Amino acid sequence: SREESDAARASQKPASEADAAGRKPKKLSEIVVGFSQTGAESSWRIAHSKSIQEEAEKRHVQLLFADGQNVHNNQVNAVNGFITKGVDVIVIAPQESVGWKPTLKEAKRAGIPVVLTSRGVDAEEDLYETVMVADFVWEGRRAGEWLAKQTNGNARIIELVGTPAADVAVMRKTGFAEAIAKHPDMKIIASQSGDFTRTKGKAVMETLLAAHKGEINAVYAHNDDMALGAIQAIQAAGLKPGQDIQVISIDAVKPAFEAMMEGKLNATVECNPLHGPLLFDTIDKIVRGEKVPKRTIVPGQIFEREQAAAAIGSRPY
Amino acid sequence: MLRWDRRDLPLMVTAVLLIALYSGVLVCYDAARSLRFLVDLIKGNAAMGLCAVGMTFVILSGGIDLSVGSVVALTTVLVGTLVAGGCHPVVAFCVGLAVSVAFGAMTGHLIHRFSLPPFLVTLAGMFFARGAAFLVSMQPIGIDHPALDWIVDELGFALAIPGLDRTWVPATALLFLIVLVLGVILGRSTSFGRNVLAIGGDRQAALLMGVPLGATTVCLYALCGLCAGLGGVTTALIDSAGKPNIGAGLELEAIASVVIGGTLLTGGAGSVVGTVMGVMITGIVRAVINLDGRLPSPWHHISIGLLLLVFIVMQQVLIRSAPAARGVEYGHHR
Amino acid sequence: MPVSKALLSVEGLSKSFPGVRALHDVHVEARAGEIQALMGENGAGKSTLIKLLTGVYSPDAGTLRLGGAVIRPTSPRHAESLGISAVHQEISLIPHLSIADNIMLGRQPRRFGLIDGRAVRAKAREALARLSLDLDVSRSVAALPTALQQMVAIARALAVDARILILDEPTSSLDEAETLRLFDVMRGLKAQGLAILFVTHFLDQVYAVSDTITVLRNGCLVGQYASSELPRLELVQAMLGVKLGAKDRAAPGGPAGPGGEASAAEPALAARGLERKGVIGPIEFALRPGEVVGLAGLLGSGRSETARMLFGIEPADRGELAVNGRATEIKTPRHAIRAGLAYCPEDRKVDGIIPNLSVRENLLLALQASQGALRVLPRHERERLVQHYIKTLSIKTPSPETPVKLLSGGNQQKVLLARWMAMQPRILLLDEPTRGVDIGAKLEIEALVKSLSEKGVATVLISSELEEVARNCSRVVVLRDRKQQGELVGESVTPSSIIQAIAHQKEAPSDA
Amino acid sequence: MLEKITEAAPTNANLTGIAILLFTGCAGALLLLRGRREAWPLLGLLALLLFNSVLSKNFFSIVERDGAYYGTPINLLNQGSEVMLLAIGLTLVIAVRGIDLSVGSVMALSGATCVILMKEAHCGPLLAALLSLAVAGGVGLFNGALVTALNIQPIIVTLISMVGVRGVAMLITRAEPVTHTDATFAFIGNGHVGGLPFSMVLVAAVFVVAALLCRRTALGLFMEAIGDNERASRLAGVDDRRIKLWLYGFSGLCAGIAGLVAASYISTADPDRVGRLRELDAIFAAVIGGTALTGGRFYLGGTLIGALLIQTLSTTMYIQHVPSEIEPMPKAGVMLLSCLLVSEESRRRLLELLGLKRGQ
Ligand SMILES: Nc1ncnc2c1ncn2[C@@H]1O[C@H](COP(=O)(O)OP(=O)(O)OP(=O)(O)O)[C@@H](O)[C@H]1O
Ligand SMILES: Nc1ncnc2c1ncn2[C@@H]1O[C@H](COP(=O)(O)OP(=O)(O)OP(=O)(O)O)[C@@H](O)[C@H]1O
Ligand SMILES: [Mg+2]
Ligand SMILES: [Mg+2]
Repeated sequence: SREESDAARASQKPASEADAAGRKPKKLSEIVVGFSQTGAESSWRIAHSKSIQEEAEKRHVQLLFADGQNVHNNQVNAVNGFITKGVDVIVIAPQESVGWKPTLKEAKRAGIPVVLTSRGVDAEEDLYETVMVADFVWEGRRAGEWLAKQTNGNARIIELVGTPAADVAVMRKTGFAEAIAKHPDMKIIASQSGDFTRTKGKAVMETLLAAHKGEINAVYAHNDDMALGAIQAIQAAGLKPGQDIQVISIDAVKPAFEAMMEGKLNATVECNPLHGPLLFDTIDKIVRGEKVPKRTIVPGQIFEREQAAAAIGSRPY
Repeated sequence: MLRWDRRDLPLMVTAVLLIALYSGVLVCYDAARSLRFLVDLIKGNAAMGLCAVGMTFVILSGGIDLSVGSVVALTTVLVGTLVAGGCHPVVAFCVGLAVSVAFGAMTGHLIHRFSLPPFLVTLAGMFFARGAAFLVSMQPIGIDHPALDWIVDELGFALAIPGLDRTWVPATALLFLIVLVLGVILGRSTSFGRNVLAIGGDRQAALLMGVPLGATTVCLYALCGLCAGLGGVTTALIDSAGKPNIGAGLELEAIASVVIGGTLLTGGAGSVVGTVMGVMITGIVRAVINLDGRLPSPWHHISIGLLLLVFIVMQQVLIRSAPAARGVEYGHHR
Repeated sequence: MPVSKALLSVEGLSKSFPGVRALHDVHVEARAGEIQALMGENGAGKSTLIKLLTGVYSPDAGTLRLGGAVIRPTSPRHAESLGISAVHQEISLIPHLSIADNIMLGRQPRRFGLIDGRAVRAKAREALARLSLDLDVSRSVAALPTALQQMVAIARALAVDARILILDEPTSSLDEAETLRLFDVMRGLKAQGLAILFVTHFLDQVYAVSDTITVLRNGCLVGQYASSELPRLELVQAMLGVKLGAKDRAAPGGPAGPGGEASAAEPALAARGLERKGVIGPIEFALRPGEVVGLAGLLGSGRSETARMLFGIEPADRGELAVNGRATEIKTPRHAIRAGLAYCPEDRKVDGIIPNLSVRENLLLALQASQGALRVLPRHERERLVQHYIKTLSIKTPSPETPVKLLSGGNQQKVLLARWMAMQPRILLLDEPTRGVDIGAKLEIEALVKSLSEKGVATVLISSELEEVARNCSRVVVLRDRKQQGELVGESVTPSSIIQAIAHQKEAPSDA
Repeated sequence: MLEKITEAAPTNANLTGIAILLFTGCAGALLLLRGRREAWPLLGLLALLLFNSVLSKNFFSIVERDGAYYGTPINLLNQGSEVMLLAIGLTLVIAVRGIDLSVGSVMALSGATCVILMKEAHCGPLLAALLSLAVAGGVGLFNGALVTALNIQPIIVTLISMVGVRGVAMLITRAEPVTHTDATFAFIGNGHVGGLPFSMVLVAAVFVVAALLCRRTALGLFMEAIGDNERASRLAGVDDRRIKLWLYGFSGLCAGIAGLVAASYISTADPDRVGRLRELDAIFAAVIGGTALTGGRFYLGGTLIGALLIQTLSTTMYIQHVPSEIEPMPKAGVMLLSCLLVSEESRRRLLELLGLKRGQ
C-alpha cells in the first residue's frame, strides 16, 4: 500500500517523475539541488559549504541550502523536506554515517538521486548514486607514519580526539593506531576529546601538560583547530611547540599553514573540502543519465613545515 | 460542554497564531501545499514531540527534566545493541522502555525523597544517561532486522484527501499521535492530571488538600522517562540505528515547545494541547527555513530566533489586549 | 466537665520548633455532636495543634485517639482517610484550577476510569449549595475575592464524609451573612453527630455556636470549659493570662467617639468619578486629614477593588484623583507610595508577606523601597524601628531574623501592619487589617489607627466586622455591585444603620 | 578535622597541596560553624581536591616562571573563570526568579564583535573590548525588556536569543573562526597579574562589584523579595521591573566579559562553538552554591565555589584519563553527591540513618 501511495504521488508531481530505467535527461541549469549540510562547526566545514555554493552559482544551478546545526535529526528533516518539495538531486553531507537508511529509501522511492559528500553512510550501495569522501583512516595512518618517521619511532603522544563517537574521529583514531602499532616505542600517554574546538584543545592540553610534566614529546590532533589550541597551551607552559613537542594534525586549513610558517606546527594532513567542482561534474552526469562511479576519493596529501610558505598562497581556505 | 474561560485564552491565541503561521507558509511556499508536508512535520518532530508531552507534565508540576535527550540516546543504543545481539526488535523496544521508565522513576524518587531541586537531579541524570549510553556502545550501531524494516516500511496507513495528494503516514507519526491523545486525556480527565496541576499550582496547598506528593512525583518523572523512551524508539525507527551521541539539546527544544505552547515554567497552568501547538510552531519555523533554502548558515539561526520572537511577542500582545484579559487576578500567583 | 466518651482525645501533645515551644503537654477532648471553640492569642499554638491533628506535622510527644483507637496521622491525606477534615488558616486552594476541581480534588467521581466533569461540577455545586452559594464552578479560584475563596475552602472540607471537622479561622474574612450561614451548616453537622473544632478571634461568634471552649496560652492548655459557664471576661482573662481591671479591654462599650472629626482642611485624598471599566464603578469621595472612613458593603461589593484602584494596583482608567489638593496620577503602587499612600492588603499570603525573608526584612521592605536602594537605613535605625514595632504590636517571634512564614497567621498580619506604619504614610488604606488578629492586638491596632488619625493621617478602613467599622469610622461609604451607593456620616454610623444601609439597597435579595 | 586532612594528603605532596587543602578545609569548617550554606559546596570541593591529591602526584604542583605561576590549580582558576563570570550574572537573574539561557551565545557574540572590530575596523583593543561589552549588555537589556515589558517567560525569551544571538555572532564573523593576535587582547585570557591569571582578577572585580551592589545597598533585599514574592514586593513599592531589567543587562555584561576571556584565551573568535552548553554549567554552579531556581535567597560566594567545583570536576576527568565517552558518568555521580550534600533533607536523613535522629 505504501508503494501505491508513493506512486500516486509521483504521478501527480511531474517534477520528479520516476522511471526506473533512466531519468529524463536534463541540463544542469534547469535543476534544483537540495543540499543538507552538517552545520558550520569548523573552518573546514565552512570551506566545504562555500565551495559547493559558489560552484552552484557558477553553473546556474538552483541550490537549496539547509544547515543542520550539527543535529542529525535536523538533517533528516531537511532531506525529507527536499523530497516533499520534489528537488531533482539531493546532496547530503551527513553528520554521521549511521542512521540514514530509511531516509535514503524514501528518496529512492521518490526517485530522487542522492549524492553524498564529505562522509559516507552506512547503508546499501543502491540507496545512493555516489559518495565523495576523503579517506579518514588514511589520514590518521599518514599522520601516524609521519610521526613515527619524525621521531624515529620513539614518541610519547597526547592524542586530541574529536567529538566522541563522531566517525571521523573514530576513523582518524583507528588509522593512527594502526600506524603506530608497528613501533613499540610509540605510546599514547593520554587520549582525550577536544571536541574539535580550539578552546577545549587548549584546555585539555594545558591540564595534561601540567599532569605529565616532561613526559610528552608529541601531539596528534584530529583537526587543526585543536592543534592550534594545543600549541598555545604548549607555549604557555614554557615549551616550544614544533621543537620540544612535535605537533601534527589533520585538515590543512589556512591557520595551520600560518602556524607551520611560524614553526609551531610540524605537519598537517590535508583533507580537502573543495568538493564543489567535482560534485557538480558528477551531478551533471547523473542528470544526463550517465553512469558515475559509486565512490570517489577526494585525494589529500601531507604538508610539512618546509612546504608551508610555498603552499599557503594557493590555499583557498 | 465547552465553556469560555479566561484560562483558555493563551491556548486560543496560540491556536489562532499557529493557524495564521501555517496559512502564511501555505501562501508563500507551494511545496508546503501538500499533505506530505504536514506528515513530514509530524514525523520529523515525533521524537521531540514525544519528549515534550512528558515534559509538559513535569513542567506543569513545577519541575523540569533535562535528562530526556540523553535518555533518548540510551534507549536507541539499548535497542541497537539488543537487536545486534539477536533480540527481536519488539523485545528490544520493551527493554528500552523499561529502562527509561525505571530511570525516570529513580529520578523522581531522588527528587521527592531528598527534596532535591529537579534541575540538579535531572542534570546529573542527563550526564549519567549519556555516559551509560556510551557504555552500552561507544559507536553508533545500525539496526538491521526484517521486523524493523517492516515496521518502518509497512506499518502505517495511506492518507488521502480528495483534491490533495495521497501520502503515507508511518508508524512513528502514528505513535506520536496516539501518545498525544493519551497525553491529552491524562492531563484533562484523570486525577493524576489534576494532582500534577495542583502540585505545580501550590505545593503546600496541594499537600494540605491531600494530594499524594510522593507517588505523583515519582509517576511524573517515570512518565517523562517513558515518553523519552518512546522518543528513543521513534528515533531508532527513523534512523534504523542506535546512537549514543544523539539527542543533545533535545531537552531545551522540548522545553521551548512546552513553554511556547503556553505552559508556565513555574508550573500550575498549561496543557498538552498547547505543547503540541508549540511543537508544530517550532517545527514549521525550521521547515520554512529549509523550504526557502536561500539562507546562509548564520541566517538559519537568526531567522529561527526572529520568527519565534515575533510569534511570542504577538502571542503576548494578543493575550494582553484581549477583552477577556481585563479585570483582576485575585489571589494566588504561584 | 461532663464525663462522656470523647470522639477525639489529645493526650500530652507537645511540639517544638527551633527556638519556639509551640505546644506543651496539651490535653484536649472533643465529643461527637459538639462544637468546640479553640481560643488563644496569636501564636498560642492553635494552628499547630490543628496541623498535628491533620498530619502536617508529627508530634514530639503525646498520643491522639480517635474513638478510643490510637491514631498517627502521617499526612493530610491520611488524616482525611481517618475522617478528619480541615480548613486551614491560610487559604489553601490551587489558584489555576477551577472551583469545582478545587472542591473535588482527590475525590473526583469517575466514569470509565476518567473524571466525569459533569458530575464533578454537580457535586461541587451541591457542596456550595450547603453554604447557600451559587457560583460558576468552572471559573478558576484565582479570580475570586478572598471571602469567596474561604467559602470554597470550607465547602471542600464539608464535602468529605468526616467525623471531625476542623475550621481554623474560617470567618476571618467573611461578613455577617456568610458567617451566619456557616453557623447554620455547622449546627446541622453537629446534629449529624460530627465533632467540630473551631478557631476564631471573635468572641461573639464563640458564644453564638460553640458548646465548649478550649483555651490555649503560650502553647499550654489553660482549660476546657462549657461555653455557658464561662463569661466573656473570664475567657479573655484566660486567654491573656492577666486579671483585667475596670478598664475592660475586651468589651469596648458601644460606639466610642470616632476618630478626629472631619476638619475643614483640604482633603487628603479626593476621588472624582474614579473608575476602572468593568471592574469598579465611579467612586466619588473626599478623605480629609485625620478622618477614618469606612468602606462597607456585601461580600464582593467592590471594597477591596476600590482600595486596589486607589493604590494603583489595578489603576483607574477614568476620573481624577487629587492628593492634598494636587491632581495626582496613580498608575502603579510606587506612584501611590510616593504620594503618601500605604495599603495593607487583604490577602497576606499572596499580596503581603515575603515568606522566606525575615521579620526584620519584611518589616522594613516598604520603607527601604521608598528610600531607594542606595540610601540604606543605618543599622541602629533599623534596629530601633524593628524593636519598636515588635513591641508596640506585640509581635510574637523568636527573633527578628526568623523567616516570617514561620510566624503564626496573626503575627504575620501584625508584621504587615508594621511595615506600613513604619512608612508614616499620610493616607492609610487598610483592607481587613485585623484579619486573624487576637482581641488584645486588635484593640492595639485600633488605638494605633486612632493615634495616627490624631496626627492627621487619613485612613480608609475596610472590615467585614461591622462593629469595628462603627467603632472607628466617622463616615462610611456604602458600596454595592461594585458601585458607590451612599454615605453614612457621624451619629448614623452604627452597626445596625450600616446593615440597614446595605440591606436597604438590597431590596430584592440576590441570594436564594 | 584538620589532622585528618594532613593525614589524607600524600606524604610526597608538596607544600602547596597541603596549603590549599588546609585552606579549603578551614574555610569549610568555619562556614559550617557559622551555619552558612556555602559550607556544603566547599566541602564537596574539598573532597574532590583530596581525591585528586591522592590519585595524581602532580596535581598541586605550581611552578614559577617569569613572575607568573603555572600548574594545575592555576589552570583550574583560569579555565574556570568563564563559568564563574557567567554564573555570577546568572545567580542574580535567578534570584529574581528569572533565567538566562543566552549567556553562552552572548559569549560568542562579544568575542566575535571584539575580534572583528580589532581586525577589520582597526579599533584599539580597549575600545573594541568596551564596545563589545556594550553589545553584550545590550543583548541582556533586550532580554530584560522582553521579560519585564511584555511579561514573556524568561526561559523562552532567552532561549530565543540563545539561538538568534549565536546567528548574529556567526554573521559578523562570516561563520568562520577568526584569529587575531594582539598582545593586549591576548592578555585578557592569558595574562598574569601578581602571578595570578588576569581572568581571575576580572572574576574578582565582577564578584566584588556584584557583592557590593547587593549587600552594601538594599538591592539584594529587593532582589530576594522579588524572587520570593513578586506581587507582594511590587505592592511594597519595590520597582521590580527596573531591577529585573538591569539584572538581565548585568548578566549580559558578565557573559560579555566571559566571551572576551574565551576569545582571548585562544586568540580566536569562534562563533559556533564558544560557550555552547556553558549556560547549563553556570546554572549548575549557581544552584549547587545554594541559590534556588525558584528565586529568593542567593549566595554569590556559593556560586563561585560551585563554578570551581564544576571546573575541578572536568579537570579531574582529563587528568584521570577518563575516556571522553564515559566522562559524563562520574560527573553525574559527583553532581548527585554534591547536591545530596547541599540538600538539608538528605543530610537529615543521613543523620537519621546514623542514629542521630533530631528535631521534627
Ligand atoms: N513551621 C514552624 N516553624 C517554626 N515555628 C513555627 C512554625 N509554625 C508555627 N511556629 C510557631 O509556633 C507558635 C504557634 O503558632 P500557631 O500558628 O500555632 O499559632 P496560632 O495560635 O495559630 O496563632 P494565630 O492566631 O496568630 O493564627 C508561633 O510562635 C509560631 O511562630
Ligand atoms: N458571587 C460571586 N461570584 C463570583 N465572583 C464574585 C462574586 N461576588 C464578587 N465577585 C468578584 O468580586 C469582585 C469584587 O470583590 P472585592 O474583593 O472587591 O469585594 P469586597 O467587598 O472587598 O469583598 P471581600 O471583603 O470579600 O473581599 C468582583 O470583581 C467580582 O469579580
Ligand atoms: Mg493560627
Ligand atoms: Mg475585600
